[in-house]
Amino acid sequence: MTDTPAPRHIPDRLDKPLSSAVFSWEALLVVIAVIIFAVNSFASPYFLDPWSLSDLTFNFTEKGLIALAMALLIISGEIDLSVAAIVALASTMMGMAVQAGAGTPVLVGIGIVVGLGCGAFNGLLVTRLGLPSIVVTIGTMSLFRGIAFIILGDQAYKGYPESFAFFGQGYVWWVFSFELALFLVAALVYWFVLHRTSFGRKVFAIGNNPVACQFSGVRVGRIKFILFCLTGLMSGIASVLITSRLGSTRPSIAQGYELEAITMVVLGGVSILGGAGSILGVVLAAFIMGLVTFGLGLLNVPGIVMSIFIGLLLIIVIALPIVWRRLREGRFA
Amino acid sequence: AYAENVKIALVVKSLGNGFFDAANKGAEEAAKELGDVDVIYTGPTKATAEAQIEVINSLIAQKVNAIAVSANDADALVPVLKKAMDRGITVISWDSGVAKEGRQLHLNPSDTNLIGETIIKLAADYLPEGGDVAILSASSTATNQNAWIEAAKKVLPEKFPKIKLVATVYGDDDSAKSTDEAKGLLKSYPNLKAIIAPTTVGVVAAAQVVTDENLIGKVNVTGLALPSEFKKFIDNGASQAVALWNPIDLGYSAIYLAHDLAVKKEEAKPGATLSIGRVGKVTLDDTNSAAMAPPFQFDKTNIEKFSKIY
Amino acid sequence: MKNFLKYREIWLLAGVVVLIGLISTRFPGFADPANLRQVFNDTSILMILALGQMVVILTRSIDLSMASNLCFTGMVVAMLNAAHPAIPIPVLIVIALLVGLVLGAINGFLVWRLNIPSIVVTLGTLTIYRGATFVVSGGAWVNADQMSPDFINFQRAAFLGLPVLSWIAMIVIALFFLVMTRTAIGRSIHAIGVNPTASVYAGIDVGRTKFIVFCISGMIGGLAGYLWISRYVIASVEVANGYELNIIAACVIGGISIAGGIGSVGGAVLGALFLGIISNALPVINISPFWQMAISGSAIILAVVLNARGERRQGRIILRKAEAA
Amino acid sequence: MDTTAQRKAETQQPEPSGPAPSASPRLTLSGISKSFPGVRALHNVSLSLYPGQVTALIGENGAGKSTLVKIMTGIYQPDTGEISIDGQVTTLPSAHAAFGHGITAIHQETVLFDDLSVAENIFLGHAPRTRFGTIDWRTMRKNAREVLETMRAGHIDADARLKDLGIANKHLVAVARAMSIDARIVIMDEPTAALSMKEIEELFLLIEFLKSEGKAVLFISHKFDEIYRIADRYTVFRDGEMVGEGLLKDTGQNEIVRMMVGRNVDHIFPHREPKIGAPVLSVSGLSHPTEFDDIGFELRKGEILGFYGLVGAGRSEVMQAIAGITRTNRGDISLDGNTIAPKSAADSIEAGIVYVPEERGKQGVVIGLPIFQNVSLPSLTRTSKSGVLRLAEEFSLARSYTERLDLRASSLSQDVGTLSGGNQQKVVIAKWLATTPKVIILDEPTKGIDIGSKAAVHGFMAELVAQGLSVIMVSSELPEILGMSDRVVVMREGRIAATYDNKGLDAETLVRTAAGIAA
Ligand SMILES: Nc1ncnc2c1ncn2[C@@H]1O[C@H](COP(=O)(O)OP(=O)(O)OP(=O)(O)O)[C@@H](O)[C@H]1O
Ligand SMILES: Nc1ncnc2c1ncn2[C@@H]1O[C@H](COP(=O)(O)OP(=O)(O)OP(=O)(O)O)[C@@H](O)[C@H]1O
Ligand SMILES: [Mg+2]
Ligand SMILES: [Mg+2]
Repeated sequence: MTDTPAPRHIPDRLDKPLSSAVFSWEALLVVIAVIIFAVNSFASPYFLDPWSLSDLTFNFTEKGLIALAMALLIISGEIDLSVAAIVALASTMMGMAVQAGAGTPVLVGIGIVVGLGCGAFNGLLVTRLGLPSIVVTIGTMSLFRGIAFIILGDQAYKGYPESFAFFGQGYVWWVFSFELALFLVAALVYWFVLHRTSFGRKVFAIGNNPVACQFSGVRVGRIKFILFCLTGLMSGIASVLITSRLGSTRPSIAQGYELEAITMVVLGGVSILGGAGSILGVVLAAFIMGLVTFGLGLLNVPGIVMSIFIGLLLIIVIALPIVWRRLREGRFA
Repeated sequence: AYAENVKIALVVKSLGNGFFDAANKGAEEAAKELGDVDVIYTGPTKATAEAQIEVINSLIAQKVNAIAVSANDADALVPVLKKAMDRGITVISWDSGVAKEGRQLHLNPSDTNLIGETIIKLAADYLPEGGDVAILSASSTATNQNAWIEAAKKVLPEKFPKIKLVATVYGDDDSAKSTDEAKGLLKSYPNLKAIIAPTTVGVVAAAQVVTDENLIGKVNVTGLALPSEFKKFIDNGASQAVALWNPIDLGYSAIYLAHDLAVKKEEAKPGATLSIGRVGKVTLDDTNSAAMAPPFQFDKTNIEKFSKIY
Repeated sequence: MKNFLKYREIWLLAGVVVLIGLISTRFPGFADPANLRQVFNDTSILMILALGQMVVILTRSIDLSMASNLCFTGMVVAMLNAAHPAIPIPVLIVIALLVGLVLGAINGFLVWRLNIPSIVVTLGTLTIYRGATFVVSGGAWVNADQMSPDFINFQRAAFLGLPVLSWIAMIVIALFFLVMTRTAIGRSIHAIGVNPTASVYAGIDVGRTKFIVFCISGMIGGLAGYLWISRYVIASVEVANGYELNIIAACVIGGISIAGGIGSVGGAVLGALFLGIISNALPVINISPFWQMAISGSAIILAVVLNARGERRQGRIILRKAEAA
Repeated sequence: MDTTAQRKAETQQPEPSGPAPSASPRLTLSGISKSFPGVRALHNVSLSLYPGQVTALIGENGAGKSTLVKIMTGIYQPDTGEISIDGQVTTLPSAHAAFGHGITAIHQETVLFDDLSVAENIFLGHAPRTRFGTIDWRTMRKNAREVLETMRAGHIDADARLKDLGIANKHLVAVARAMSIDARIVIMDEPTAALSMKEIEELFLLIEFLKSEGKAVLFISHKFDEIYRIADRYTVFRDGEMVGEGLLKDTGQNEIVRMMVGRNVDHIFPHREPKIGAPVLSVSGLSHPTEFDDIGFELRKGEILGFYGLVGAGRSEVMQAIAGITRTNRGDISLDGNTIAPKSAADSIEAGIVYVPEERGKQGVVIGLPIFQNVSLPSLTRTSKSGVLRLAEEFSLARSYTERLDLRASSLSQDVGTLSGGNQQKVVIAKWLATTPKVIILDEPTKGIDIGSKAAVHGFMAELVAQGLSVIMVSSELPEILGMSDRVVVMREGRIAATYDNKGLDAETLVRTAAGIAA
């Protein structure tokens, strides 16, 4: 009595109209970057100079390194506000090691290990005790930097070895700095991990529905813990670079970096609610922020006015696709 | 013509501070006097070394001829300033100094030891009997404040044996935190006779706290303050006197010296005596630093007049 | 079970009392009524701000721009006062409320109409509003000398033995209490945090309610702007820089769940008081200022851990129900 | 299906009560269309609701039923079409507007406020006010108690927090809310899916009550016995279009099914010749401090073991414990004779036990990810090579399982969030089947699934056990339990009440055991 119908065929994917690629987030960012680049070259005769362009990258490489890991963390639905404080603490520890006579390899090791340790501490609090990460890291942000203050007080550490200067000041080839090279390599690695591995897939899945992931046999806690460790690790690396670039350590180092790194991530199209985003977007956003700040710097625009531009850029870039879609649907209220 | 002018950047710790705005006045004055100078008045909005480095990087890219910087951090700026010097830019520091390797010369507003002594003396002058005093400083990382406090501590035992320094606290140049700290001082040390604040934000906060707690006449607030920002508290008696050097002269001298070094009119080396237009002459010590005039004292008799100038 | 929320506040209150007790062992005068009154007055602005932030957090949003709003509005009223000392203070306060309202409404509009997550919107306006302060003031400070005596002394005037500032804080607390427990909008704010989807189905306009909470936090930011500037008698671009995190920390310590839906006026007030006491007490008990940051950081972490304990779901308890039946 | 007939006989009523169908409709929808990006959910459909009558809305998964409900409650706006109430053309721009017209709905997914009290859940948005315009808490609690009383749900404490209530009671609160606003039109979107028989009975009494009060009721369900019992009229949707309407008493079930599916489906449970082998999974003395106690049973190779009980009996908790999601404090689980102690779902999946959860939205699908990524999520180790993804493998895995379950989707790259409730459930089942387990635990596998797909799921289950898998099926549907299981475990209040062989087992025994009433 029951007719058995042939199973319906479901295609892998529908042919997407070209417009969806043209209007993708990354395309929007590329357009913006090109426009800013053009405006900069037009507005300042000093902009189109290899050394200027090289100096420009220093405005974002360190924050960008942190932003790469932060992007994964935010995609998984968590956030880390303590990254700048981790930079400060790691730098302080490196400073202490210098006083004890440590050499460059040891210093780098200490920076990385301290970063990793702080990240693990955040990760433990969040995954073991099930606390909301935004609150935990507001706490550890004070705690980590507070420890740096307790250790250093009103002192500064200096006297870093000559060879240590390479990380923040050295060049790999011609105008290509070590920082830029490291940032690009790290971006490649993070791109691969996020978009091409099952680990990355799980990060996206967790950001969308952690409970269903747990039921699906994804070790949610472990992955989040790893992401916090990675963020700590990248902060540790950034700390090595900044400390090397400044050649000294004070507890107030890297103040406000957390918000800039998060701005980069969000500008890069990562959903702050988790579950969506791409590394390419974050890298483009890092370049855009560097272009904006450096370009305005060449015109001697005060930093605070630059920050207005960044803030506007953030809101406009996020609002643009929404407004555009509504206009097309003709239902803009 | 544009291309021939000497471009000198006056880099300050943070924009918006009245002290630096006054220094800029002096800088413009020097530029006019020298004729061939363009002054770029710039700096970060937040007084951090990182922000200042970004500013300096963009100045290097603009190929300025000279940079005159008041540093947020004596050491952190060294690498970037070295880079500037490598690219042929003249670098001097003024007001708040940079470590020796990072600049050609440093122009102290006044002699560090002298400032240290002055801030104590300002309190001691009104405390013939002696008594407890406390220092409310800016941020714990501020180079110049720390140097002055060190100097002050050194002169205390010999020159002011009756003055007892009971505490040093930091208000981070943040009015709210400075207020909290000042209140804390008054609570913890009921016998406190004076608060010394060698920073304009701190000194205003402390004076307001003393006014609010009805302690005028009991606790004297003193330190370093811009007359225009502090007049009110000299008038109401919360403070007897404060001191400061002339920021206009300081800005003037910084531009003047930077110009002379940039056009190779002068050379900075230990022992050299350099002339600074209307301000006079300074002599470099063996760290290539020079000190300008002693701090100038403001009290009821002259504050009215100076508050109109800076 | 109904008393659960009150329960948390009692614990918090106990925490505050213990804290005062501990401080008193090192500084005997601390628990004096006169001193406590002063602590309350010193914490007033933070309490007001925490209440404004609370309504936002309750709806699962966050307002990172409050401190920048405070800075901008404070600068505007200070400049107005410097230029026109004749404007009466109540008028200035109304202006401050309105300016704050406009800034809050901008946040609210972006959240409501464009559906941008509030953390992104306010991360943007955090820098924009502070930058705007620089633009309107040209970077110059407004200092004590430029402010009229009324401007400075209004909040300091004593009324029935308490400074006006304390009274303002108490009025704001009372207003929030009324709104949150006795009005439909208050319950809607709560409901949105508990379950936004259900709120839509229940006929609550979630977007508009979020707009309203941002307007509220904006007005609070504006009010605090005037209070802050007249209290610390300096208006600059750096005013209350980074203070947004203190405000959020006060809410967190007060047991307001960052995930929305859980929290009360009493909690926010006590949370602010807790932080206020710490920053008030550290200088007087001779703890090096360098310890302050680490201590308040640890307090925040401890508070979340304890709050999370209290919130942990107890499951359905099938067995016990079966026995009871 | 003797139980259905039995119950029908008991409550048989001479004629649908209320006014004659010729009475003017209270609500009329005409020419309604609604599209989502890439999907046409509704096309030119019409529907009328009459006072004092229950209209059943029938259709396959994804036919557009819930979408229509959302249009009627002001949550979605139709692209075209007209809504008229009492003959007056109107629009429903917001949920609030629908409220104003006395339209209220119990939605497919329960949408209430866990952290608010029962009274507040009932009155949120229309709380009684005092003279000063502030909320009158006392009157609110009093009214809440009254509403609950009239519904014969007086056992629910108006001051309790909703999260402390069981699922069935939550549903009653949702109904109370509908009652409290003096609704004239009540919509119920699959209200019985989460209820067990006892609560369904109560719900039906309530619907009768609503009818007698002259309310117009829209009732959505996939269960024909319910529809025939409670509804007067029907409207059938297929693929977003209206294909028929009329009086139920004039129309047979087969006819409706034909309208709905476009072909004949007679749901007979698949005929199986069970080849039961040695025990695969054995559980003994499994206990949880608060949820269940001393659970012991054996599952044998090639067996379907049914778990029956009233909703809230703790079956889900037991299964989640076996799957490593909930912690236990005592007891042993052994698989193929080896004791295992899974600490997470990952452990149990590795060991070969998978649990297909009941709450599809929360525990099942990952909304935001496309269908194929949902299906491959628990099997990523197989579809990737040393951690590197291989998309082709993922697509073919997803295709082979979803097509078998007759999933209706435009492509495998579609976000699962845009699927209808029933189709999401198919993705959930596909996802766990794809892990090729030894033991599969299905928790309410056909909840919310239409009649055609149900047959597909049941057929698949039969095939799996024929291949030597073992299945535990938790279900609150008696026909399903009786039709599919080889043996049946009955749970009551956190404990095993009895275990039966399904040979000549009758429904009444099961119901009595589950409710704790001696035979
Ligand atoms: N928000 C949405 N975005 C895109 N498509 C949607 C959305 N909501 C529903 N749809 C699509 O609209 C169609 C109708 O869905 P609807 O939920 O109304 O079905 P239903 O009849 O209630 O099915 P079920 O019996 O499974 O609950 C489906 O094809 C579904 O995929
Ligand atoms: N009041 C509640 N609070 C939180 N979760 C609940 C509540 N009631 C039920 N659940 C959850 O909903 C699911 C279904 O529970 P239910 O009441 O149906 O009991 P059950 O006997 O375990 O399951 P079944 O429906 O299979 O009989 C379970 O996962 C349970 O954890
Ligand atoms: Mg549906
Ligand atoms: Mg269940």
